[in-house]
Amino acid sequence: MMTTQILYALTGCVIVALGLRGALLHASLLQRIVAINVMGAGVFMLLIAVAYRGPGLPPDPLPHALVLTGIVVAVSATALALALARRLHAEQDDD
Amino acid sequence: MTDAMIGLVALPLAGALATLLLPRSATTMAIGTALATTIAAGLLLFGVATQGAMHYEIGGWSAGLGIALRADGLSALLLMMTALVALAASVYASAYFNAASERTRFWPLWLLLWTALNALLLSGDLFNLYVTLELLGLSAVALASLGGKRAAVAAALRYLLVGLLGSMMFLAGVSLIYAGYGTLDLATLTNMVEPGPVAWTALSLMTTGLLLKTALFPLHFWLPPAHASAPAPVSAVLSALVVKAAFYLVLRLWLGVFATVVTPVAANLLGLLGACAVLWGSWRALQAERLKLMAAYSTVAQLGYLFLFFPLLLALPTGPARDLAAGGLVLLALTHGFAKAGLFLAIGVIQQRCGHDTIRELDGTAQRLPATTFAIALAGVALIGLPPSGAFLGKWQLLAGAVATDQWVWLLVTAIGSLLAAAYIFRVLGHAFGHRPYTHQPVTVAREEWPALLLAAMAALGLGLAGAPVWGLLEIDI
Amino acid sequence: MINILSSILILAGVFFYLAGSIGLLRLPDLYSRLHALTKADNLGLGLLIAGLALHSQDLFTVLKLLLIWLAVLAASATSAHLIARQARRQETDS
Amino acid sequence: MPELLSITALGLVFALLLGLLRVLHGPGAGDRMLAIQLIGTAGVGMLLLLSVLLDQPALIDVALLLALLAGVTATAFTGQQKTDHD
Amino acid sequence: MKTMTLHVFDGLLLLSIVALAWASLATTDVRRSVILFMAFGLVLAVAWGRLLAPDVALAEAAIGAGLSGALLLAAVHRQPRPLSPVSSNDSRHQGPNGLSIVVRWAVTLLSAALAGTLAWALLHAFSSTPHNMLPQAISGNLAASGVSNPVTAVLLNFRAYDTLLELAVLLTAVLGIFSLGQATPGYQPAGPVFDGLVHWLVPVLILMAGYLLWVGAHAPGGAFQAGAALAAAGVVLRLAGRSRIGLPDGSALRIVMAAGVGVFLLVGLSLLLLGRPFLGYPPAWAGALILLIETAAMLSIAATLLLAFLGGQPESTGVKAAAKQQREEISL
Repeated sequence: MMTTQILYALTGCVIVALGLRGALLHASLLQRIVAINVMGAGVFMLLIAVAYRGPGLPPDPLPHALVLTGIVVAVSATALALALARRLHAEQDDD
Repeated sequence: MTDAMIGLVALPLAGALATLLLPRSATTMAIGTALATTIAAGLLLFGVATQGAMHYEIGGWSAGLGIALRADGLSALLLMMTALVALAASVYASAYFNAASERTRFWPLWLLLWTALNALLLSGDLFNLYVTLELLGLSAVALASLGGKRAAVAAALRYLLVGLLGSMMFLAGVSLIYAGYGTLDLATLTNMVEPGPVAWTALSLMTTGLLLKTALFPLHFWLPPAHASAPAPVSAVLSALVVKAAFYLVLRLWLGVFATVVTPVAANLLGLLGACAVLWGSWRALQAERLKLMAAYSTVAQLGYLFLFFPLLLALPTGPARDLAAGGLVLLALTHGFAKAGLFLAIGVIQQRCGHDTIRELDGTAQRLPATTFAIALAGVALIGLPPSGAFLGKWQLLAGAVATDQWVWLLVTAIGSLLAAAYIFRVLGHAFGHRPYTHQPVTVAREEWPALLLAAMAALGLGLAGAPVWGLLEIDI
Repeated sequence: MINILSSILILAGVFFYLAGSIGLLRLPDLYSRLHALTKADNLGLGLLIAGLALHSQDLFTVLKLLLIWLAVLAASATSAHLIARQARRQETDS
Repeated sequence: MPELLSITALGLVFALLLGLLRVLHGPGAGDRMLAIQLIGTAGVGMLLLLSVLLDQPALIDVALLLALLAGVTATAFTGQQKTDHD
Repeated sequence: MKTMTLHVFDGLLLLSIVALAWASLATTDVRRSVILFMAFGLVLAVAWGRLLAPDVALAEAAIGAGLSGALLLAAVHRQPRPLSPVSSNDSRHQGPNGLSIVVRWAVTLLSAALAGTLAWALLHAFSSTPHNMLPQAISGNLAASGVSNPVTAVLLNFRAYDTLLELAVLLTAVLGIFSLGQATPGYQPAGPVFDGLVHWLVPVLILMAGYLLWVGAHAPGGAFQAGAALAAAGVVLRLAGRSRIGLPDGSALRIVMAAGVGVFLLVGLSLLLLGRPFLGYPPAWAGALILLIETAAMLSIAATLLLAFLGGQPESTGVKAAAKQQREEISL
């Protein structure tokens, strides 16, 4: 039975959609950044669900490694985006 | 010769670290790195030309378990263009940034961008492509924001968010591929992929992500402000190379890995978007008040031409006619790369020497900056697609393909787009040659003006007169 | 014997968790919720950890479990203090 | 024993969901932080249970890291940033 | 019984995950959104543990729930009014987010269609997967990789090139942040209660980092989780209002930033000179080389994440002196 895998994979799809919707609709920069992170988490959930092969069986390590890389890349991008937002904010204040 | 592939990634990366650690001699080291990387690109091109496509298994692990680098005619040509454009822009940048603090910030990011471009063009692994896309996106954004002005920061932030959205789409597609096929290696996938929900959905997701990054109409909205507000050498590389890297991936996926999956309807859709991009981009370029904005909209249009080839290539049967069209596409992409980089560098010179880049107030520029004006004219020849530029040959193949496959509408689009391009280029030249009593002596500043001139000449003359080898190189692959 | 003891501890732990979360939902104001929760969930986790520690044969694991409990205790004490302080500050502000 | 542990895990998820209601409901930031704290301790508890249930001793390390970072996040909520003029 | 209960557990866990994701994006209050996002990361860490991915759970606990949250919260604190590129006037006429209802529905439908298509394709992929040979290849080559944790083997040996480029991504981000300006001003000194926490939390986090780095070779853990734990120690010091948070100054800082990519590249290229493939460790040295690379990577990652939290280039004494000198020149 791979109910677990399917359950988590489908939830991943839902989270991707929620993140995408938020990223497209939100006016606030900070929330757009959060939304993109949520979307990333959904994709990571897909990957980890793909790696899962049932209770008691060792999971496929490759997607785990990919997600680890993805998490670090995502936090780098978030940090840069926040720095840009802060600078933009400071420039607005100067106007 | 395969070591040249490692060199193309390792040299700029090492250069980035060196310029970070030794900021005092950063410019010297950066130029040295640029030269060395260009030599590596030349060696790779020579190797591919003489020995055919090559690949390199990193760490000695077979592709699939590990990551393989691959180079064929297409990637070697694009790597060479990247090297020449980046070298010219590096020389220009060494004169462009006045303050030492600006230079120390610029060089490491610049070389990281170059690393990303080379790594992307060489990568043979889907997830590795995602990492290179992110490296490319972040370094491009960081460079685009270097101006520090509000407009530049706002445009860079939007560029970043759009790019991230694109990367996430791409990654979702990659996950799906791994779920369905259990591998990320492009060469292995090429033999496994078959039409079906997995391949269709994955290709749509990855393509959408890449179209966002390559700014195909109507996903182009972020490009003009980002490219128009970045420092000139950065704009040159963004417009000439960075968007083209994403285009290269679309090409690879559609005509290579997923060739058996792509349907004519999908290809026509890409062609249609391309046509809209040509018309809309050219029209907006004609209306632009600033030179840089004009050049940015022109990029939107020129990328549109590249997508016009998709329905043709899919309709043409495998054979010499299709090879000719594919060569035309590559030649058009190369020409645009050189021409647009040259144009942006020339605009940078004007901006710095005249203090502005408003098209209406350019009168007298031709007297004051003759070499730069000449560079703009040459780049314009290539952007319009006049002979003897490489774009002329490329568009000729586009037209030939359209006639051969009875797809006349693309012919009309190309004609209108070229007329509009002629209009926006001559509008600029008309102002530049406009007479105005000018007291200043004509100036030529070698380090600032030569890079633009050489790039534009490469586009307008070099690729047109020596375009034949392009087809020779691509044949190895097809 | 140990099994039964650990089962009782674990079940008691969950009971406190649930009691704390119900308190968090039902109690009327921030301060009472604060007091109810910090007591309940610290106790819940403590009992749970005690139950699991009885099972473990490995001393290192037991030490880690203990460290987890201490960390949560300290974090919740600190955050309770900070939350209360901030709430007080906001009250005086308004 | 596995039955007991899995039922216990269920109990913790319930606690988490109740905490979630408080997070959604608020009303103040303090309430939300408090609820997050509950979610954090419930998460730590679940990880410990799962580590035995799924025979994954490494999940204890995850729980430890989560517990240590609970202190960081609690302080991040309330940290008083200096203004640019200080 | 056990599987049944676990299915219910999965269902409720996923329900809370979706609810948190939805809630954090449904609100227009930025601060609430960030707090909910942190809770989302926290529950995700449990989900990763449930799916037998403890390596990812560690990273999620440290980065997803911890550092990203701290980063975002710091940004919220800095923000007295909505951080929006759109001026607030033109949004008044249109809906809460400045978009018409039609657009909102269109986007919602688009996202739902995306989720549906993705789910449809995934179900196909699950039902028709030809047997995936890669896990066997990984476990078959594990002995030659120098480590026994398969995830570390993939990250630092089989796909080491990805990790090299990933470190370059981190470096790029922090260089980009530097070019945008100086670090934020920092925090007020902590009160006695918080100070007490700092006293023992910081050393424990540093110990934890060392433990994770060491254990990564044969159990879940590794440079990224360790680096994040180390960075968290610095974040705590920063939040407590300390001026010294363990970051070096000037050129030493640049060396630490570059160390991860630098050592990695140096090892890869030295192997090339020794006649081996790029990044092809000889099996006998692989364990030691991986530990060397991971140590450098951990330091770089910790420094980078901490610098990201500072939000700019820290004012080193040299910079301060230069700035002061500049001011004096201007005033003259």
